Amino acid sequence: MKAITQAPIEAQGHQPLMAFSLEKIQFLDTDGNWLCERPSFASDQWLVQAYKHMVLNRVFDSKAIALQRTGQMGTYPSSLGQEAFGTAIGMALQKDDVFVPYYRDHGAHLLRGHKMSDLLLYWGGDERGSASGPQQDFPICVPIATQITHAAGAAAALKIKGQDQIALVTIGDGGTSKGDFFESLNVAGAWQLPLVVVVNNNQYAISVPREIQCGAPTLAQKAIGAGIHGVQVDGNDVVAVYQAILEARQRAHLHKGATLIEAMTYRLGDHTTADDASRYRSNEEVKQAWLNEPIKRLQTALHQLNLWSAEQEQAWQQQCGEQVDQAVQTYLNIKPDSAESMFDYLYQDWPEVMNEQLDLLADKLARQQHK
Amino acid sequence: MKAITQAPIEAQGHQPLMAFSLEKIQFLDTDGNWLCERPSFASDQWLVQAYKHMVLNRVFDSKAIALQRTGQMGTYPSSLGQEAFGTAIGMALQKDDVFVPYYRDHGAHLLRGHKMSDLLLYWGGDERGSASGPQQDFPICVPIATQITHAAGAAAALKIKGQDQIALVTIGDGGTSKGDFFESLNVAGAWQLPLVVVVNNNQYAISVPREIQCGAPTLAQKAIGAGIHGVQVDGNDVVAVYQAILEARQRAHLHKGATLIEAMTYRLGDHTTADDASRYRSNEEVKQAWLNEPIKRLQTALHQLNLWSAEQEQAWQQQCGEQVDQAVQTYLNIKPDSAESMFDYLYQDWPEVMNEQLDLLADKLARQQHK
Amino acid sequence: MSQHHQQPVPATQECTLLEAVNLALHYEMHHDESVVVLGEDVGTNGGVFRATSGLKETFGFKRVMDTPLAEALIAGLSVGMASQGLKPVAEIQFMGFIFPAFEHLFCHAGRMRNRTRGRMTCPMVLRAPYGGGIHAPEHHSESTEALIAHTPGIRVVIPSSPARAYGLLLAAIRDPDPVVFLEPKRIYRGTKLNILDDGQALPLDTCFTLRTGTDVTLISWGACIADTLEAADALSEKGISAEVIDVATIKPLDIHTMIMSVASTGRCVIVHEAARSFAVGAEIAAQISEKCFLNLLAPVQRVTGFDTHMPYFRNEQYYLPNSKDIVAAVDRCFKEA
Amino acid sequence: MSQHHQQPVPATQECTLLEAVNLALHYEMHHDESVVVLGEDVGTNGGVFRATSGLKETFGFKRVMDTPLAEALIAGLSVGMASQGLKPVAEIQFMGFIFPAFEHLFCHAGRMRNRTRGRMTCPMVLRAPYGGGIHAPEHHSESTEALIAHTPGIRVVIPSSPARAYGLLLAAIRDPDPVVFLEPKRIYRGTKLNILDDGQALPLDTCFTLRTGTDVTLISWGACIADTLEAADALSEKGISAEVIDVATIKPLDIHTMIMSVASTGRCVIVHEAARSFAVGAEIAAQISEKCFLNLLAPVQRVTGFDTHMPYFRNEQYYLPNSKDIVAAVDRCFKEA
Ligand SMILES: Cc1ncc(C[n+]2csc(CCOP(=O)(O)OP(=O)(O)O)c2C)c(N)n1
Ligand SMILES: Cc1ncc(C[n+]2csc(CCOP(=O)(O)OP(=O)(O)O)c2C)c(N)n1
Ligand SMILES: [Mg+2]
Ligand SMILES: [Mg+2]
Repeated sequence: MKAITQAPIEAQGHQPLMAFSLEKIQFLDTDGNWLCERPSFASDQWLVQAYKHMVLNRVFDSKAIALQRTGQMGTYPSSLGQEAFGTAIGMALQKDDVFVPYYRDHGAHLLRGHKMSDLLLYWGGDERGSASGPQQDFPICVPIATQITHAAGAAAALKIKGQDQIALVTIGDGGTSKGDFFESLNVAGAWQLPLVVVVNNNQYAISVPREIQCGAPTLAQKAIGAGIHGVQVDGNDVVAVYQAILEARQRAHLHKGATLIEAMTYRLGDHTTADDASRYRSNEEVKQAWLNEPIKRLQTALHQLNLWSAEQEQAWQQQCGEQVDQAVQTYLNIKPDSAESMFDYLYQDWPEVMNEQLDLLADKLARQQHK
Repeated sequence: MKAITQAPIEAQGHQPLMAFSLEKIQFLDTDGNWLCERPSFASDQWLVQAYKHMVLNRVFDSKAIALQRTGQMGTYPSSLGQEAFGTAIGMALQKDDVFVPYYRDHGAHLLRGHKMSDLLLYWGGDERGSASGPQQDFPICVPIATQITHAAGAAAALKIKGQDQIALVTIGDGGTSKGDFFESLNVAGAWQLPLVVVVNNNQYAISVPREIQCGAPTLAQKAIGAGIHGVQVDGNDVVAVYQAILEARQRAHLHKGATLIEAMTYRLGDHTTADDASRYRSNEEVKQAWLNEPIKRLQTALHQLNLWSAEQEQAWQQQCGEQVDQAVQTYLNIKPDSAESMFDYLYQDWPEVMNEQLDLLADKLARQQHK
Repeated sequence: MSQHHQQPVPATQECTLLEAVNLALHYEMHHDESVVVLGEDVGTNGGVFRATSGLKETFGFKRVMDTPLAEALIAGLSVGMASQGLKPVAEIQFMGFIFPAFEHLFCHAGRMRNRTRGRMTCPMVLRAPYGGGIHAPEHHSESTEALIAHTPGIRVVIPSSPARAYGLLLAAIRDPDPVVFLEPKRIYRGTKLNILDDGQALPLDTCFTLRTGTDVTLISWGACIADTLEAADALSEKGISAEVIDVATIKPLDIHTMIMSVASTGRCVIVHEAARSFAVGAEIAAQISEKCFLNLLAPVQRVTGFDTHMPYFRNEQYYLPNSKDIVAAVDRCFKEA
Repeated sequence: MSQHHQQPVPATQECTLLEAVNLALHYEMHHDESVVVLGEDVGTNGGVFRATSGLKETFGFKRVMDTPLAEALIAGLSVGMASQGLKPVAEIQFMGFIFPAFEHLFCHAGRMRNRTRGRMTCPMVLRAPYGGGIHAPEHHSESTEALIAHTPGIRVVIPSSPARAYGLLLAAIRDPDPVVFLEPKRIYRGTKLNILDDGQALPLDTCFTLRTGTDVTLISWGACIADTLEAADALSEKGISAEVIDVATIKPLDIHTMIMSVASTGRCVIVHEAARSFAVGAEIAAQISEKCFLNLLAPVQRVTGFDTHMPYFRNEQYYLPNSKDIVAAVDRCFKEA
């Protein structure tokens, strides 16, 4: 090659043009010590509430996995180790905000008022699991990253209608590689949308490690190209994630537009119950990650503040277990929906011209009944 | 809204994380003065060659528009005012590089060895216009931004095969909003691909001005989120664009991966012959932009270096006119391809099972012939 | 353009199909504040064909939004807006560029109501000029309506006259479910016809019988309706009486009207410009063959584009069906009978 | 897994369909250096179904590439690689996630040869597990083969047995044009059958007649072949002799084999699990109705999924065609005859 034998090209004609910087937010270190002053929102009561919800989230999670393992539920994506992420989001959202979740947001979902039994129903293969929850919130989104353009659309609607809420969307680290992610950040910047994007960077997209998704050192810096604000937070620090969302909300209100928050977490479990993470990562790595997990850290902080005792822990664990068991009972008692329900919500007004389909289904059912 | 009545959130718990910077490359100012030392590649001969090609490009362009206006060719996207961009690319590419163009790259195309008459043939609605040119180069790409993933694939192929060339792809400012753009930059960063992306930021995507495409102050900064190198250049300065590509090639060779070059240009003409730019921008703006255009600037520089005279200009203009006229004649003499040619290149091996299609076509032709 | 909406008495206007689209958009944006328009170049430029001309001036940039260049985004934004009580009418500049929007159409627009058991709906319209025959560059001549028609939960509508463009577009915008509205650009600027700008919508699942006849049923939609009517003229000179049906609402498909017609004529020719195989014509042919089994005097014929790409425009006439092709197909029906 | 390729004598292996896919990939990567594999989780993880298991270990990460999570990218990279002399075999993790790849399939993969008059070609394979019935979450059960079949310049291939998976995948990789290769995941881990790992490819435009019969022709592909064979058994107990055809190569379509069969049996039932309307079954029904017009004793019947989304898995059995449905359709053929 010609160019190689040439002397190295000098960087001539260059002038500085722009400079950018990124920050990271963290309050609690991995040992539960405060790295800086406790922010005003993080009252004693707030900290205990956050802690209790994170524990509930984890208890729910392990029960859901058990249900799947015993054939009582379908494939399930555990949120083990990512409880601070979901809890902070659920607590930071206001009633009228639009929440646009992905599939690993059980913690946030529960705080949005979804019935626990409905979450199980959804993962049990029943559409009715998505019928509850706030009217404006989106259902669980499976096609990666598509939810973020919906969130941008919802944010645009809020802006068009002159409403003051935000649209908050979650997405995985893998999801940040897909075009929708970028197109949405980009329009959020161009249109100054009240959009908050929170990335659950749990280091893996199924088996694909974070560094194969992207060559950049952080995902937060993807905000720069879209002209929106980006920030990284310790995603295992529930106080930090909450603080980042508060700041993002304020930015939206001041019409400074959207924010990308990269929350650093780790997926302690398998990708889903259909996955076997030991194929692609070492036990050693997972063991290290356990040292960072969010619940222990907050528990230590609570202990140090004298806000939480071993007795409270035991009582709360038991209460969570009971609440989850009750939800499981409710779930298991829900009969499957009718076969015809597959048509009930296809169009609002049933097109008469489609009646043949109903006849075909009726015939099929008749055959299935007469074994 | 609750949050609004709260006191402003303080930015607590923040630590600095990363810093980034961007540069701009420029050698010649708008008046043709050197802003810094003339780089070594820009010999007298090189400058004259660049100038001559830019003029040829412009003569070709105005002839193509005339052909369309007189019903002898189809819709055509003029490269008026963007001649430095195409010329620098064409000159910087080496024979075995993979060039992946978009539709406004006439200047570069001509330097890649495409026959001028074939370019006209393409815009005249004949597939044979894309049959010539280097084997590895891509044909003109119409679906915006799709070409960039092909270029990433071609770059990956070069790397897999252990070859030292680069893949160079062009794209418009509008194209930088589409998912493919970002997905390709992202994989180029993750895989350290020998890819050079050159954006022709001509300030408009049809009627949509640059600031509606993206809220960021530069497009070059879109490199940051992908972890690749980004730089802005004065796209009306042929020396600067060439320099940026040389540096990008070197970066690719040193396995530091891909480069995004944002070339600042202005589309002096309509988007295509089907467009009327006066609907969406002022004459005043266009008049201002003419002060920046690339040919006059280089001409002045050549005059100052005593490399170009009024006589040379006249002779060259005439020579260009003749060359273009000859190409037009060649083009106009090419008979349309056969109707059957629509099937000739559908599959390499014609599937016998599709013979009915040939029969149907034969019948149709018989009917069209017997009027 | 909008002043006339202030008037109490609806005005009659001479319109091309393109102007009828524009008129319907003006009407509905005027009467329903939740209607918003978005897409590439739909604002200041009024769309590359001018379908959205005047909207931004009348309704402001908050309701008429130029988007960044990204079709997946346009579709996804629309889903998001529709979920929050707006009625987005999005434009895809040419149907050849609709593919990036497909994931949102198939995975979300068509499913949101079903997925949430009615909690969240998706009342959006995706408009796109479609079809060939205007000597445009590659990718500007696609007619891939079959792909969308196969998608559950979505309606597909194609007008073939100014009045149907007006009435069907109003219906599409008002429909509580997603509608893909394809505008045959070959006849965008065809004959001007009188339209009463009274906001009257047309039904979204009913074929239009444009001409009654007794010997053969010609079924088509979009720009091919013009060729089909021309063929019907030619046939009538030959003494063959052709019924002409404009399908118009491709999905859901009003097969009953077509079956009734073929049951009485006994012969059927389907005309479309999309590639022949796996297209909308196949579904119609399959259903008519099945349901008119005892009435058919000859096999159902299809007159279509070929199973290849629309050739670049110098040769596009070899690809597009024309009235001669239709007459020849009818002749085959009579020969084989 | 790869050592046996060193052996001169081809080994016979007991394989599931999934293992046959894996075997063919090993074989071809071993014999053709230009074959590369890319997709989400295809490397270290060997694919979520393990179809690419062992490839990275054997052929290295340069030829077995985990991509970032972006299907448009996977398709576009493949087009780019194919243009430069590689033969990419890309995986889309589930067919429900193929939509972002569609622009590259329709606008580029299928057109590159035609567009450049043969200068640049696109010998790529896009593999995807497809179809329902494995109790998977939403979007994991799609069978939208019709959309791809309508796309000019692309081949669509669907195996229904280990041997056909092996032979057809080899053919797909060797074919100089783009092939979408859909693997019916419901039967991925079905019966193990013997395969001779001899690198022998099967033709890419020929149906397979799995069973000959005289009274009715049953036409299907993919996982429904199992139900169809089951129905044929049930029919034979009733004294009805059914011919069973596995279409296998959906595009281009070997309609001749099907016509020959129906011409002799006089009855035809087409079985697929995709939504009924505008699907592959419509094209086959249309062509058979046309070309067997005088031979048909009864209207062609279709046994299909419904024009709605695959219900979540608790109710998926109400959507999927089964052998009883097929037998009932055959019964209708005899009643109406
Ligand atoms: C468009 C699309 N492609 C592929 C998949 C299959 N898939 C499901 S989850 C997943 C990985 C997602 O990783 P990430 O975004 O990091 O989220 P996480 O699951 O780690 O929380 C993939 C590839 C999908 N659901 N959608
Ligand atoms: C996917 C896609 N969407 C829309 C179009 C229609 N279109 C053609 S050119 C163009 C604008 C492109 O602008 P830009 O990328 O800035 O390039 P320029 O034409 O200004 O050089 C549009 C929207 C297209 N060709 N492809
Ligand atoms: Mg992840
Ligand atoms: Mg531009």
